[in-house]
Amino acid sequence: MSDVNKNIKKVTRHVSQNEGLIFERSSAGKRGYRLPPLDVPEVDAGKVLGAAVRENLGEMPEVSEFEIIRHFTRLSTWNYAIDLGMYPLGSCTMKYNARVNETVVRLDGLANAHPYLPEKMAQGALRVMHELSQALIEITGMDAITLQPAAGAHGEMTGIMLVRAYFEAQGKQRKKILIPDSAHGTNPATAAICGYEVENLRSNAKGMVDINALAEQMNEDVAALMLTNPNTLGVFEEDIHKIADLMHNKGGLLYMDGANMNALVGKARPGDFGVDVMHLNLHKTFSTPHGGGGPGSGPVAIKKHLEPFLPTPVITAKDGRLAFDYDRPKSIGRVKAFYGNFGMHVRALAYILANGPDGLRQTTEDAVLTANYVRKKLEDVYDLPFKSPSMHEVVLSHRLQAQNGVKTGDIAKRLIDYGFHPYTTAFPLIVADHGAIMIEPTESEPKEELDLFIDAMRSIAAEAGSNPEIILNAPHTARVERMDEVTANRKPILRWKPAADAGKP
Amino acid sequence: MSDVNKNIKKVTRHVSQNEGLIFERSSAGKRGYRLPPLDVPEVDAGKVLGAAVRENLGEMPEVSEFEIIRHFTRLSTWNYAIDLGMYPLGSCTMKYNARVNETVVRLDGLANAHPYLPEKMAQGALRVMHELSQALIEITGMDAITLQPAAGAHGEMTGIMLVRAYFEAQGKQRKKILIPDSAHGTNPATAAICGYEVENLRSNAKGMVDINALAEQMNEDVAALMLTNPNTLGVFEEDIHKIADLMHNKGGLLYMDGANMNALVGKARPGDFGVDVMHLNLHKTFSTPHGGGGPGSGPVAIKKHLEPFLPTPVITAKDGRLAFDYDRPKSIGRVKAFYGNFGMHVRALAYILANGPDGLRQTTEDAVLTANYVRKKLEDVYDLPFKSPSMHEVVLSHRLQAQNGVKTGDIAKRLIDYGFHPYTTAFPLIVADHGAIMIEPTESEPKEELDLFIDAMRSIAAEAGSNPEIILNAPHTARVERMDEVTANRKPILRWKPAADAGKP
Amino acid sequence: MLDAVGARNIDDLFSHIPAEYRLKGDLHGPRQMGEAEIVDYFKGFAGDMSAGYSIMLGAGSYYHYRPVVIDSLISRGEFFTAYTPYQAEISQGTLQAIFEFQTMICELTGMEVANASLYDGSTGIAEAVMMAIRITGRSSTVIARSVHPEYREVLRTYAQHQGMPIAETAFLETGRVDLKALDAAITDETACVVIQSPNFFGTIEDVAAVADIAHKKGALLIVSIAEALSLGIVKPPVEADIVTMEAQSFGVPLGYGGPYVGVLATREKFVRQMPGRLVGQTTDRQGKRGFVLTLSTREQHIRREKATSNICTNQGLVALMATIYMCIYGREGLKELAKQNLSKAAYAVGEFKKSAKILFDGAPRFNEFVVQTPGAAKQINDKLLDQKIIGGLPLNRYYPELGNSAVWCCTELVAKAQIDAAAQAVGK
Amino acid sequence: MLDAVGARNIDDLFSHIPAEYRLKGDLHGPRQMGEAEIVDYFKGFAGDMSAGYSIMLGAGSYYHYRPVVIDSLISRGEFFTAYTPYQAEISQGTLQAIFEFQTMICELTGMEVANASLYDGSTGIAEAVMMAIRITGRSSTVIARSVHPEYREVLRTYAQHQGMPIAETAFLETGRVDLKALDAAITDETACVVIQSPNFFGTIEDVAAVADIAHKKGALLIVSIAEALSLGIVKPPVEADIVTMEAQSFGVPLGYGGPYVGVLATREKFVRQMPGRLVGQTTDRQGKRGFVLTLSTREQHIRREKATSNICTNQGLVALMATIYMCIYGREGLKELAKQNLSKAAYAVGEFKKSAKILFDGAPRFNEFVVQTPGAAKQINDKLLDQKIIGGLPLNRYYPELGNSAVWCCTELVAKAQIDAAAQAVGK
Ligand SMILES: Cc1ncc(COP(=O)(O)O)c(C=O)c1O
Ligand SMILES: Cc1ncc(COP(=O)(O)O)c(C=O)c1O
Repeated sequence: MSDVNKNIKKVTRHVSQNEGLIFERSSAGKRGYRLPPLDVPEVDAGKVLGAAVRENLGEMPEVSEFEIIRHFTRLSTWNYAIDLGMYPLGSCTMKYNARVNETVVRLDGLANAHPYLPEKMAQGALRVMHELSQALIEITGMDAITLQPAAGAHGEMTGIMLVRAYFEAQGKQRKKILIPDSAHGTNPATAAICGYEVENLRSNAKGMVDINALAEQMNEDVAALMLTNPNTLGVFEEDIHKIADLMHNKGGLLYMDGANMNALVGKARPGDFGVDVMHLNLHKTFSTPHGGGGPGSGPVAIKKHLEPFLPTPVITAKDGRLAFDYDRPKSIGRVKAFYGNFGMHVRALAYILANGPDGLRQTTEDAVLTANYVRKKLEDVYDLPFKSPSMHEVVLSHRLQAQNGVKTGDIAKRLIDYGFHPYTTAFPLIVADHGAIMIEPTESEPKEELDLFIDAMRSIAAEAGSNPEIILNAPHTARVERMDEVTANRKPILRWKPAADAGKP
Repeated sequence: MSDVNKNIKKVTRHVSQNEGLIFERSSAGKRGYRLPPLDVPEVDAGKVLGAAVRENLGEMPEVSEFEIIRHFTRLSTWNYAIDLGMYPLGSCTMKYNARVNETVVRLDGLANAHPYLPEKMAQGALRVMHELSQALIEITGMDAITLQPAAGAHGEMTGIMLVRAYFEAQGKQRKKILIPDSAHGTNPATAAICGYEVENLRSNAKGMVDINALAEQMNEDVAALMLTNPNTLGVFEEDIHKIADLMHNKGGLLYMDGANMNALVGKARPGDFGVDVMHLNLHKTFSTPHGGGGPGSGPVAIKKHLEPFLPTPVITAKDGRLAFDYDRPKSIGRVKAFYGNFGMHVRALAYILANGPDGLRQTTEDAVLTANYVRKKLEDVYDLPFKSPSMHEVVLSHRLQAQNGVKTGDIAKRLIDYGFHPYTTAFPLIVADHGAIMIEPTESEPKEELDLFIDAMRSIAAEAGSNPEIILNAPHTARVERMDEVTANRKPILRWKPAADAGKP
Repeated sequence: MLDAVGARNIDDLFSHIPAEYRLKGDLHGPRQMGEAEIVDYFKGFAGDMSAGYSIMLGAGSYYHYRPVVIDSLISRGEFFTAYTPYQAEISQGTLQAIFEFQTMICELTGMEVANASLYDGSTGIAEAVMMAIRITGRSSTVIARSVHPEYREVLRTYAQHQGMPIAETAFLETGRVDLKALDAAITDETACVVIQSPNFFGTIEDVAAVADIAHKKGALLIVSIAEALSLGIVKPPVEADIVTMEAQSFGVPLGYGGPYVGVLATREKFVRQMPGRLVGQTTDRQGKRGFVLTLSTREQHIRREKATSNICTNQGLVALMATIYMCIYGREGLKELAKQNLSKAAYAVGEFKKSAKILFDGAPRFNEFVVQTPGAAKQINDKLLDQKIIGGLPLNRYYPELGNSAVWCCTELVAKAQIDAAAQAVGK
Repeated sequence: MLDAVGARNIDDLFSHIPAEYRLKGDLHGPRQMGEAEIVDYFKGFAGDMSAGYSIMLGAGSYYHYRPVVIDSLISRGEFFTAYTPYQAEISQGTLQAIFEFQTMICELTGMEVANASLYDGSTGIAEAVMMAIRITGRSSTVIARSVHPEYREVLRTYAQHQGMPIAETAFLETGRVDLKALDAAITDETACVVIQSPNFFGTIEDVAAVADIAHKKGALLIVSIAEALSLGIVKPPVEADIVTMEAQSFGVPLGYGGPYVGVLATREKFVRQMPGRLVGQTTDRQGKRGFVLTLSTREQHIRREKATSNICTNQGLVALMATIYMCIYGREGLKELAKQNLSKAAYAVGEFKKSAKILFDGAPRFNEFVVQTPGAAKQINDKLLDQKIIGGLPLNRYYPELGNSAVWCCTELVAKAQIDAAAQAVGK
């Protein structure tokens, strides 16, 4: 073991508390709450509810407040997080989540605002949404925006529905959406949900849209192209101009997946290069925390010609006061109750203010610089399947290591031993043999951390030659080893049961 | 290694981030702050300050906000804490620190109150101190109190100064303070600071004050006896009545060190059994957090005859409003600027309200029960030097294990491998061979955690016979091994220096 | 680093972006602010909101007390700065917490499996309907008009382009679904029936009866729950095939409407048709218990256009809030708290009756009720603002047929004094 | 557990407490409150305080902006629920942070060693004086009257029973120590001279000159600093033998006067006479760098009555706040921030001069200044309250000879508008 770890500079093993399931701590009579006395007569639930009354809450736990603190504190220590170290998940933009954002979002007036407050009581919240909308419109170069979608995929759906509505309004719906083979899975899934056929568009050798293929495939049946730019290889589509023209000339629309906006903010604007509709991920580019799987926020920005179709309500300013406009006959309707993930709007606006115009540009420049630095330092030991210039992320492949049976997923597990969260594995799919090693450092990483990461990746590359076994059996230093996912899939255990053997760790 | 740990149920090893000193992260140009623009003309510091102007700040670090978050987050993960597990430090009362206390103390009005606010603007803060004072007076059964002392030792000093002032006022100062050999080091140190000679009072076979010795040693030269009750063995001084009489008959006073009040709150009151003056540790009995070494708060409660001497200012209520009374000619004066550690007063009051009278009693009962449970489960494998009934803590000794060369300090280190913070070692000193194993579970520990602790202690006792080496070389699972304290003492390195070899971990 | 990458200046790295698309100047917008300024800026916004008012609004967003431990725990960087737990070995904390969440949701809803979360209660219905369509191979939906109006709008938005016809059925005097009308509305093309209980009026539906009707015609029953706390005292919809719930009541701030957390729970046999993430228990190579994301072949990153849903990022941290909340109150507390809500609303109904008309008084309700007043609800609310009370939601926009009525809510945070004051006001 | 310990009921475990001392009934006092009630209870108190006012009070407690990361970091249970780091192997986090604190304090004060903290700035002087007495073997102290009045009171309290005579020396028109008087006051029994800089009037003392005089007579110089931020722009008192400082300005809330954090720094040669805890760097058995509490033979738990001090629990978590604060602002930020304070005060002095008299105008100052007014300071302050301004501290209680005067403070948080408003008011 110790020699398995001799090259590891970044981490050391330390005691980590074990902890069972909360249900295994539960016992009758423990309580983590204390209610104030009731100031009205207590009713007899049986009388009030009759047959609808509930007698007991089954296996819900009974634990003390202190046990809850311990339980979740211990659990938390089993997680890796940005706060602990570099989190180079490509396409996820794991940047620093500023604490001031967490402070302002918890201000009483914002945190405890009911969505149905009379508008005159909600001006503060409306202002937040209005200011954020203005800022995002400026950053994207688009004409209008909706903050309603709850995440990127939700934004995609909203955007594609706007596309549909646009063609409906013209009285001639189209059948297909073109999607490059490098696209994220949410793109085709979204197109399908919106009732479109998905047609695959193959990338060229440079990892970019193949203009000729596009020219062939584009016709009056195609509603839109869903393009990610920079694409999932971190490569800017240099023919973006031709792409937009090809689409527009045939009456089609250009949708842009804005997941990679961290490469463009303050440097280039989709609205300027022909995009008709796009979504943003506030939980990526605009630093709202990922929270172990959300919440996110996926605003959709559009050009004028799509504005009539925006989801309701839309914020409008009349005589100095902001208000919601519900009267939009051509709207696609709501995509979510209320107004979107407002808490994320507050955080994103705080991020934008903390940076300012120059700070936003600087951020993008640093993000692109760190990615290129990592590329430069690794391209001699890892295969670079597409040589086009990288922007905010670099996609390598496991081709060289695979010769020793070491795959991208194995290298990822070994990175854990080296004290890092792995990069994104096996995506994008256009990298041969599902061998993608997709690295996005973000602007947040200091050089010291990048150098440790580079050192770890190079060291693993060396191990792939000298001792592949170490890698194939990794991780060795975490509190658990590789999980049996096959059984998990074959015989799913999706909830705790009192009968079930607890098998405490 | 792994077999060294085969009996360990509580913890597993896990990756833990390394981190150098903040100075080693520093580089010119990085910044963790951003100031608003100045709204008045900027002055030329050289002009304003002349010779007094400072040119540079030497080795002060330059780091980004994100690096600061990472630095201290990583450091924090190297600590053990109550939130992670049982912290059975005897005499320290490591109980749950309720989160609601942290919430209320941060309320804007309290957190940002300047100590020199006009009294009419400070009524809220005065109310907090007043309510807490009333509650503590009721709990101790004393007549008056000062919240000014910053910690237990500071309270001791304040209390002994009150004793001095009392005798001064009588025009006949006394020379000595009697202190049992079981007392905490702060007791004699305090007496000395207050200009008293310390006379040692030996304990009897039961670990209690030897009444006869006291009778012999008590005379008109003795100002007071500094008694801890229950004493540092966790034993209630059953002759407390006689002790008080012996002191009072000779005109002396009885001082009580209230560090162990967690054994008495709601069950017995020092004011009822003859104590004239005592201190409390809000950071023990009343759950204010220890914070890795403070801040604390050490209020001093007294009987009427000492009231004139209380430190200034004293809170008084005149016509419904609270005010500070500075005009107290006999006062010993201030022991601290302002009014004490107000933030701890807020937390302690919140604790008292969260419990209420019955909750406070329950707490004491549970604290005594857990200690006795641990005692019962360990007394067959560890020597119990004093057989008297235990209250909130139990003091064992290493006598049996020492036969194999295993001392209390070694067992403590081995407990770390078992996932616990050690008990208090080698205190009180009256346990032979500095062999004390002083365990205070507190009311906060659930039975499951106690059983794991008992299991660990028993397992270590077994190892002491079977494999003392494991214990003598412990800990094995922490990120660092035993430290070279000798060199640390002989050639102290008390600050980082740029020259100094960093020797990064 | 510039040298290392062999760039003369930073713009070299952007040179492959066609020149005409490279921004020349700065973006327009507010200058960079210092932290102190940012805090003041938002305090300015927060200042002119309803802090300190007592809130008698519900309608899908409920003002319950949030124990402080929730924020102290979710504020640990290990939770809130982690990504979706793709790498199990260093994500066991999040994974175990989700597994506990799934378990508790099952216990509360009476279902067999629950997912790791959906965006919210409104999109939850849409996902449930699409799931029902996949399961039954039928295409149409019957939804009760007593389901939250915005939830129905969202369903319509999702459905419009997928050839999923939607019919709405009426409610009775009692506020409950009109069973006859429902029965008539269901055809052999009906994939599912959707109701909400407690419904938008606060009325608790007769789920069993609805289930019978739906099942007799081979349709699935989807029950939506907007006020999760009701499950502390109201019988769970065990007769449903899919339960979709908005869990905001479980420790999630009102936050002007989001982020909240949707959940979808169903029967084991439908698990492979579920949308969203699922965490499963398994063991590592040493046989040690652990947790992983599982059954991901349902999801978009594997199945692409054939996925059960396009959802990817969901509401992880909000689900954690709810998990902690459910642990704090637990088996006894949820019941006790729900009972306090029940009592507050019952008391309020009694008081409001003295000066106004209570609609739908024929069936049991939880903590909401509909009040019909002589004057317009909006005017009443305006008057109440002076007393720092936020009145009920006027229903005229959604249910013009109900005249001057509004749906009111009394949680444990509404004090008797405010109820009395409001009861006074509605009469005038 | 009762059975396990062989007790019939809980009272068995208290039976050895003499019956007459066992409480029969409940303690008197407020009933147990629910969490929501506790929060409301304290909100009630917090409500009638000065939230939202601009504070122009200093005098030993300074209202500076607190970056939010401080609280998010110290709120980690690993820091705030840990005890004093006695067990180094599982306390490296706290130990390394203290080592960094000691280093930064040395850098800022110009001293060679600093301890892990003392209670506060006031008790720091008392500890420093006792230390000087141990070092010099002399018994008396000369302290400047321009030292914070409460600090002097505390010194008197500590000194009264230890035969430590204390003499006070006057200040000049400039606000600085009267060097002649000082020289005269020092005898060959004088262990130390104590000054504060910036002093209670905000005036920066000529430390070097005072040091010369003290040292010539074999006395040590103790310099107390109440406004730590001044070190960002004011020369450190390198000529001192002991520096004792209140570090509240470094990210510690005003908190109505505490908890704050005192520090004591001195020359290497005096280290074994220092009070309080010290953290030292060392290595573990593998040669890996680590940190431990060291030189503890000075302390009470070993030395008992011969200890250098009785201090045990000190201000750990507050020292951590200060450490984080010093990292955030660092080398450049402390200077920039100090300069903003300097500029605010300079501007204020200019404005106040227009309508009132500025005392001690002859020597440099940092962010405080003394204003003498026609009317009583208290009345002026009362008037300012209407404008939500808390005026300067009236000096009549401490320095009657200064007439209607008050010491004002302008930190970076006092806006120009408030300065102008106050300047207006003082004239009236
Ligand atoms: C390129 C791309 N598109 C879309 C998405 C989906 O965004 P979300 O997870 O917010 O739904 C992602 C997220 O990983 C992505 O990387
Ligand atoms: C018995 C006893 N007395 C006094 C003290 C000193 O209290 P403090 O550390 O708050 O100064 C302690 C603290 O450990 C103690 O245990």
